Amino acid sequence: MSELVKKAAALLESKLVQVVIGYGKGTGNRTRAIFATQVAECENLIFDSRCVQNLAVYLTKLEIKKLGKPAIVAPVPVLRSILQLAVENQIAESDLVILGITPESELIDFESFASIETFLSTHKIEIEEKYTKTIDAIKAMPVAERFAYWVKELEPCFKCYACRGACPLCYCTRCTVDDNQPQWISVASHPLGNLEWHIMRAMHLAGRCTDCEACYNACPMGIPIHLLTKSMLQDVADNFGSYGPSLDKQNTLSSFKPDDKESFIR
Amino acid sequence: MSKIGVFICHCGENISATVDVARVAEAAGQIEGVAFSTDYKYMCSDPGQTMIKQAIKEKGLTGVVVGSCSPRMHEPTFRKACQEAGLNPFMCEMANLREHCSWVHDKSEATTQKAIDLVRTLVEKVKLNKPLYSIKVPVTKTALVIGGGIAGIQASLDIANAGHQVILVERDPSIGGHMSQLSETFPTLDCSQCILTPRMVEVAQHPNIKLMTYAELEKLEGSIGSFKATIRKKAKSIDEDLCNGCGTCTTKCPTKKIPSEFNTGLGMRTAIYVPFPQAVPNKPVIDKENCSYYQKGKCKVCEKVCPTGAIRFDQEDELVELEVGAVVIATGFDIMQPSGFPEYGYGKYKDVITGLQFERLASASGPTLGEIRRPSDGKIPEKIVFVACAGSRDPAKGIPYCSKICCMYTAKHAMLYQHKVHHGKSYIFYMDIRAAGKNYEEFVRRAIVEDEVNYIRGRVSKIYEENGKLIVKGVDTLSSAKPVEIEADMVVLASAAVANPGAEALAQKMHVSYDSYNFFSEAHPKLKPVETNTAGIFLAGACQAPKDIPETVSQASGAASKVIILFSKDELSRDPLIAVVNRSPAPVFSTCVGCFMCASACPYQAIGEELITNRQGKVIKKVAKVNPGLCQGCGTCVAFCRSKSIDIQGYSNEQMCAEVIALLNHE
Amino acid sequence: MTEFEPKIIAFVCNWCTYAGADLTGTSRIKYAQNVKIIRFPCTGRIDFMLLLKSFGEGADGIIVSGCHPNDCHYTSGNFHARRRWIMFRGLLDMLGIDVRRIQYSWVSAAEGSKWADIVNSTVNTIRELGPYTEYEKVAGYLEKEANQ
Amino acid sequence: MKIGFYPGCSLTGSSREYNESLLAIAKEAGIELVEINDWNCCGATAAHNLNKELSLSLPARNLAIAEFEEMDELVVPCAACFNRLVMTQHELAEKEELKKIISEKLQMPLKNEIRILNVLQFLEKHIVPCLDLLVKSPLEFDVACYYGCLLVRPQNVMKSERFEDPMSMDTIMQKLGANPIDWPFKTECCGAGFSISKTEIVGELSGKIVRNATDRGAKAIVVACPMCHSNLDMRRSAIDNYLNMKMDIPVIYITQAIALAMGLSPRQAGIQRHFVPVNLTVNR
Amino acid sequence: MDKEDLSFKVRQDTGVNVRECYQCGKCTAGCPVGERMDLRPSVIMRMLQSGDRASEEEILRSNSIWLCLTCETCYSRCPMELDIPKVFDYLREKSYAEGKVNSQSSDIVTFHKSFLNAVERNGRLHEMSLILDYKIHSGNLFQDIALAPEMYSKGKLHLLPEHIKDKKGFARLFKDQFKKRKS
Repeated sequence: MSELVKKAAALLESKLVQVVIGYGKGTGNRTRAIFATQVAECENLIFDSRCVQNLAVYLTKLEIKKLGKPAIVAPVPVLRSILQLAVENQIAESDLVILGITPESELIDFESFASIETFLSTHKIEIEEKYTKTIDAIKAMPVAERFAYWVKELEPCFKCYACRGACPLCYCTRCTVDDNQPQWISVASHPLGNLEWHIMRAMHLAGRCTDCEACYNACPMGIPIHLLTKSMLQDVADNFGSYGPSLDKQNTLSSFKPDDKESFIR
Repeated sequence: MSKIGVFICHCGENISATVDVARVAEAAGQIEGVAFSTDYKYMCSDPGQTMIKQAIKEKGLTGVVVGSCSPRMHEPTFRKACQEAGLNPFMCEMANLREHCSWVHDKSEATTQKAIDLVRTLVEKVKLNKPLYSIKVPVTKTALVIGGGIAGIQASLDIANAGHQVILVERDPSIGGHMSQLSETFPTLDCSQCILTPRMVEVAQHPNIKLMTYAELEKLEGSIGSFKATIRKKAKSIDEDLCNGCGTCTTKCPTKKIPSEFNTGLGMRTAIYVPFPQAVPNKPVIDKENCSYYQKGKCKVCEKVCPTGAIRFDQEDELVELEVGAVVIATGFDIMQPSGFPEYGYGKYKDVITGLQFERLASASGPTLGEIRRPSDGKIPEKIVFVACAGSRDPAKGIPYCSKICCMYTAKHAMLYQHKVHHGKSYIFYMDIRAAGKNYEEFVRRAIVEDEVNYIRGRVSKIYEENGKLIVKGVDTLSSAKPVEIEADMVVLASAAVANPGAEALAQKMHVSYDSYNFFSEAHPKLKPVETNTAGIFLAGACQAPKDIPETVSQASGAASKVIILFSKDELSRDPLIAVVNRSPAPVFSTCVGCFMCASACPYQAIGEELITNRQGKVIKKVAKVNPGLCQGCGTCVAFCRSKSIDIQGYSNEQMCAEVIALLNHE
Repeated sequence: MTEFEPKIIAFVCNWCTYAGADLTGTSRIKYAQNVKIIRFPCTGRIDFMLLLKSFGEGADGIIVSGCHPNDCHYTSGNFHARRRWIMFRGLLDMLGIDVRRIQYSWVSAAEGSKWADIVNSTVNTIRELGPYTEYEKVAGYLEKEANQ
Repeated sequence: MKIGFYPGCSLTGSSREYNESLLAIAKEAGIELVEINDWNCCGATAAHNLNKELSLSLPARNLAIAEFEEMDELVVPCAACFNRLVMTQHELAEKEELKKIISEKLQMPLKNEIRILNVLQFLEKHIVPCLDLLVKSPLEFDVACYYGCLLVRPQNVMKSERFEDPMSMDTIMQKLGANPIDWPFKTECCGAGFSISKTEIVGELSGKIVRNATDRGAKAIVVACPMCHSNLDMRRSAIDNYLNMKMDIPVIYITQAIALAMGLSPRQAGIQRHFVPVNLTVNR
Repeated sequence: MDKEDLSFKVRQDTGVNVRECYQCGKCTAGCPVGERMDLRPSVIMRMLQSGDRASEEEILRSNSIWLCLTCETCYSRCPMELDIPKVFDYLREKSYAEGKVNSQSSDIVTFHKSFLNAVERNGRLHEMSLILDYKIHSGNLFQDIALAPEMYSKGKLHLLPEHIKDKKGFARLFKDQFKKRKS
C-alpha cells in the first residue's frame, strides 16, 4: 500500500492534517493502531486483511483530538462508523480527512459524508449465515434454557469494559454504568450486574450499531456479545425495514411511524 | 434528613370500608424519615387541610404524602394547602388509595397491605422531591382565528370587541363560509345573507381584526400564551392595495365556464373571480389552475382592462410569521359527496342533488335567482322527493353518527319548495325527525300540517330514471312497511355533514387530537366543550361536530370568552414538571455528548443547542438545551438519553427508581 | 403452603391508563391486589432500565400501559415508546428473559373495564408461570451480600 | 396452469348453448378447460332454502375434487353455481370447525383455497387479452348487459366493487364492437328459481327488465346466467302476459356474443336453441 | 336476549344480531317481491326483536320467507350490513323442519323438495324428472305442458338422466338430512 503511505505523507507535509490514524505492524502477526504525526512515521502505515480494528473509535477520544485534525484510514467498517458518528453530530466533514479503502483494497476519496453514504449503499451490512444460524439456534431453545445459556456465557465477564472502549459509538463522557444516582447497575461483576450491563449496552446500540464486531474482538474472555447486537440488527430490519447509518434517516429509536406494526400490545 | 408527614384519608367510608386506614397510618409511621403520620375522615375538608397545615408548621415537615383519592382529583387542593403552610407545593405527593385500591378490591389483609405499599412508595418518592417553582410565560394578547365562517366571524368579533388583537385566517378568497351559501335559515326563515353580511363587513372594518383571506396555517410552534404561527398567504395575483374592486376584470375574463364553488357547481365563474357579490374582501383572485395565462402563457386580458394596474402575474405565495397567545379553530365542516350512493344515482342523474345545492337553487342570489328549477332542463319540478339520512346514521357508508342539521334543513327545504311551487307535491323520506331545539318541533309540524309536506318514514332503496322521471323506490314503515314508488322530477339528498378534508393535517400541525371522523376533540365532552387538550387552543363550530347556526355562534362566543379570560392575565404560570439537561463542574460541564437523539424525538421541538465556551469564548462543547417555554414534560427525551444527562423534574430517574425499589421490597 | 401471590408492577401514563384505572375505581370494577401502579407523565418516559430494575428487585411480572396510538397527550410519546418496546422485547427474548412476564397494553381514559381485564389476565398468566425464580437466582447475590 | 371447469346441471340441459358457446370460444382462444371428474349438482336455491348442511356439502364435494385434481382455477359459468360455490368457500373459510365437519362428511380433504372464477372473470383473464386478434365480425348494435343478482351480490363475498352498476360485461361487449347502453336494471332480480313454481312472479320481474331494455333501444339483452336466460327467454310468454304486449328482444349469452363476433356460425354458438328468435345483423 | 327467543337462535346460527336493525326499511324498499309479502323483511326483523312467541310463530308460518328470492339486494344495501337472506335461510329451514310451511308457499317448497329429490337420485339435476316429480307432488299436472316439447325439440331436455359414479359417497351427504322434519 505504498500509495496509502504517499498520500498520508502528503497530507502531513501539506499540514492539511496533524495526525494520520492508521494501522501498523503489531507484536507477532497482529496489527495495531498507529498515530503518525511526522511524515517519516507514515512509512509504518500498512493495510491488509489483518487490519480489522475499528479505528473510528479514536475520532471521539480526547487524547487523540488533542493531536489536531486527523486523517483516518477507513475500510468499510470504519466508514460505517464514521457515517453513524456524523448522524449523531459527533464529527463534522471539516473535522477530518478520510483515506477510504474499498473491499478490493483500492484507495478511495470521499469529499463528503453524503458520498460515503452513496458508496456504502453498495456495501450494505450483511449478517453472515454462520451468525444467523447461531442466533436462530439460540432463539430456538426453550426460554429457560436460553436464559441459562446466556447467564453462563456472561459469567466470565469481569466488567473490564473493553467492549465499551472498543466501540466507536460508546463515546459518552459518563457511561450510565458509572452513574450511582440512581445506581442503575452495580459496578461489581456478578451475574445480575453482568446481565444488566450487557442488556443496557445492547439497547444503547439498538438501531445504531454498524456491526463492526469491535466489541467482540476486544473482549478478553471472548464472550459472544456481538450476537446480541446482531440479533437486534435483524429485529430492526424485520420491524422497521432497512438498517445501517443514513444521514437523512433518523435513528431508529428516536423516530417512528404511526403505523409501526407489533403483535404483543393488547 | 427528611421529615415526611403522611395523611391517610377515610374518604367517609370510601376508603376505610375496605382498607384498615389506622394500620396504614401506623405502618407509614414506621417508615424511615416519616416524622408524622395520621388518618382522618375527610382530608380534603377544611379541618383536614388545617390538620396538614398545622403538622407542616409544628413538625417542620419537609414533605407530605396524602393517601386518599386520585391525584387527578385533589392534587391541586393538597398542593395548595401545603403552599399556604409555607411548604413548596411540589413537596406534596398523593397515594391513590381510593380509585386504585379501596374501590377495586374487597376488604382484606392484602388490600390494606397494598395501601401500605402505595403509601411507602410515594414516601420514598417524596424524599427525593425537590422544591420547584412554576414557570412564568408572558401572554401575547393576540388571537389567531382559523376559519372565516360564522364561527370564526363571531369569535373574532367577540375577542376584538374585548379590546384584543385578532388575526382571522380564511382559506377561501372570501369569509362567510357555508352560511353565506344558505337561502333562508330555520326555524325563522330569515335570509341567511341578510343576517350574515353585516357581520362580515364589521369584521373587515374592525380596527382590532387583521383579515387574511386566501391563506392557510403552515406551522404552529410554541405553547399557550406564546405561540408562533406561520401563515401561507396564497398568491392572489393582484395587488390588493391598488385593486378597487371595480369588477371589470371579472366581466372581461374570457374563461367563463368554471363551475362555481360557491354555487356548488350549479353556476359558472370566471378564472379571475370574486366568489359571490357580497364577498369580503370584495376583491378578485386569479385561479391559476384555470387561468389561460398561467396554463397556456397567453391572454392577460384582466391586466389590460384593469384601470388601476393591480394585476400581478408574478406574485408568489408569502409566508408570514406571527406571535399569538391563543388560537381558535373554526374550520367548519364539509358535505359528503353522495357519490358513495350508486343506488341513488347522484352524479349520474342531473336532477339528483345535495341539500347544499338546493340551498343555492332556493337562494335569491343563486343561479336561478331563487326559483326552484331542475338542473337538467330548467323545468320547475312538480314532484320533489327529499331523502334524509343520505350518509348519516349509515355505518355501511362509514358514517354512524347523526349529522344533526339535516332533519331541520330538509323540513325547511320542503317548506321553501311549497312556498315557491304552490301546486307542487313534496315528499320526505326520513327515519326519525330530530327537532330538539327552540321552536324546531313547531317548525316541522308547520311543514307537515300547513305546508302539506308528505313525511314518509322509511329509507329509499333505489333511484333510477325512466322516461324523464326519477323513480324513487322507498317504503312506508308506518303502514306495515308498504313499498312506495314515487315518480319524481327532482330528488334532494340530505347528505351527511363530514369533517373538512384538511382537518386531519391541520390537527397534526397543531398537536390537537381528533376523533375517528376527523372532527376535532374537545378536552372534556361535558365540562370542557370548547377547549382542546392542547392549552391555549380552542374550538368553535362544526369543526368539532355537526352543528346548526345558533349552536355554532354560542360555542364561538364560548371560545372567545376563554381567550379573553386567558388574555386577562399578563403572564401565565405553568407547572415546572419539565426536562432539564444536567450541568456539572469543568472540565465536563455537562455529561451530555450532544448526539441530539432527544431533539429528534421531542414532540414539541423544545430541545435546541447550547454552546459551552471557555473563558476565552472558545467553544468547547455543544450540548442539548431544553426550552422551558416549549417543553410539555412528556419525558420522552429522558428515556432516550443513554448517558442520563437529561432528566425531568417531578419524575426524575432517582424518584422513579426509588418508587420501583420501594414498591417491590416490602415486609 | 399459601398460594403464590405474584408481585406485579405497572408502569402507566398519567393521561390515559392512569385515568382509565381511576375509572375502574369509580365504576367499582374489582380486580386482583397484586398489581401496583407507578405513574409516569407518558409512556415515552418509561425507561427500559426501570423494567430491568423491576425484575432485579424481584418483580414476577410487569404491566406497561399508555394511550392508544394517535391519542397520546403529547401526540407521539407512545409511538416512540412502542418502537422502544419492540426492540427491548426482541432483545429480552434473545436473552431468554420470559417476555410473557411483561404485558404491554393501550388503555384509554374511558376503558376502565379493559384495565381490570388487563390486570386480572396478567395476574393469571403470571400465576401460571409461577415466581420468576430463574431471575431471582441471578439476582440472588444481593441478599447474600446483604447477609455478609 | 390447470383451469378446471364446473359446468353444472343447467349447462348440460336447458342451457346447452351456453356450454357449447363457452367451449367453442375457449377452443378458438386455445385454452383448455378440464371438466371436474364426477362433479355433482351444487344444490342451487333448493338446498340453502331447506337445509344448510346440504347447501354446503354439495358444493364442497366439487371443490374437494377440484383440489384433488390439482386445479389452480375453477371456471363456473353458471352464475347460480358460482354463487353457491363461492358462498360455500367463504362460509367454510370463516368457520374452521364447520369445514372439519363437512370434509369428514365428504371423507375428502378440503384445503378450500382454489380460485373460483365466474364467466366474466374467466373472460377478462383469459379471453379478452386475445380478443383484438379473434374478433372478425364486430357486433355494431346497442346491447343491454344484464348481470342479475348472483354475479354481484353479496358484494363483500363476490368481491364486486360496482355492485349497483357493474361494468365488466359492458367493457367486453364494447371490445366486440357493440354499444352497451346505460340502464338501471342491470342487477335487478329476474325471479330466479321461481321459473316453475311461481311463474307469474318471473313474468312480472323479468317483464320490467325486458321492457326497460327495449325502451332504451337495446337490440339484445346479454346475460351470463342460465337462470336469467331461461327466465328472460323461455318465459317470454309469461312476460308478454304481464306486459300484455309482444316483446321480441332476443336474449343471448355473453359467450354467444363473443362466438358470433369471432365469426363462428350461429349454429356453433347454439343460437338455434333459443325460444325468442335471434336475428342479429352481424356484418361479415 | 332470552335463550328461548327465536332472535337468539337466529344469532347463534347466522351471527346476525337483529337488535342492530333500526327499522329504516331500506330492505323492504328494495325487495323485488316486497309488494307480495304478507310480512315484509323489515317487519320480520321487527317481530324478531319483539321476542314475542306468537309473532315468532307467525314468522315461521308466513308466506314471505318462501317468497324471498335470495337476490341479496336487501343485504347489499342494508346500512347496518345485516345479512337478512341468511336469516331467511335459517327461518325457512326451521319452518320446513317444523312442518309450518305456509300453504300458499307449498308449490315453492314442493319444487325445492322435488329438486333435491332429483339431485339425491342422480347426483345431478335431471330437468325432465324434476318437472315430472314436481307435477306429481304439486298436482299442477298441466302446467307448462307446452314448454317441455319445445325444450325437447331445441335439445334442452334429455330423456334419460345422467348419473354420477360415486353413488355411495354421494348418498352419505343426504343421510339423515331430513330426519328432523318427521319428528
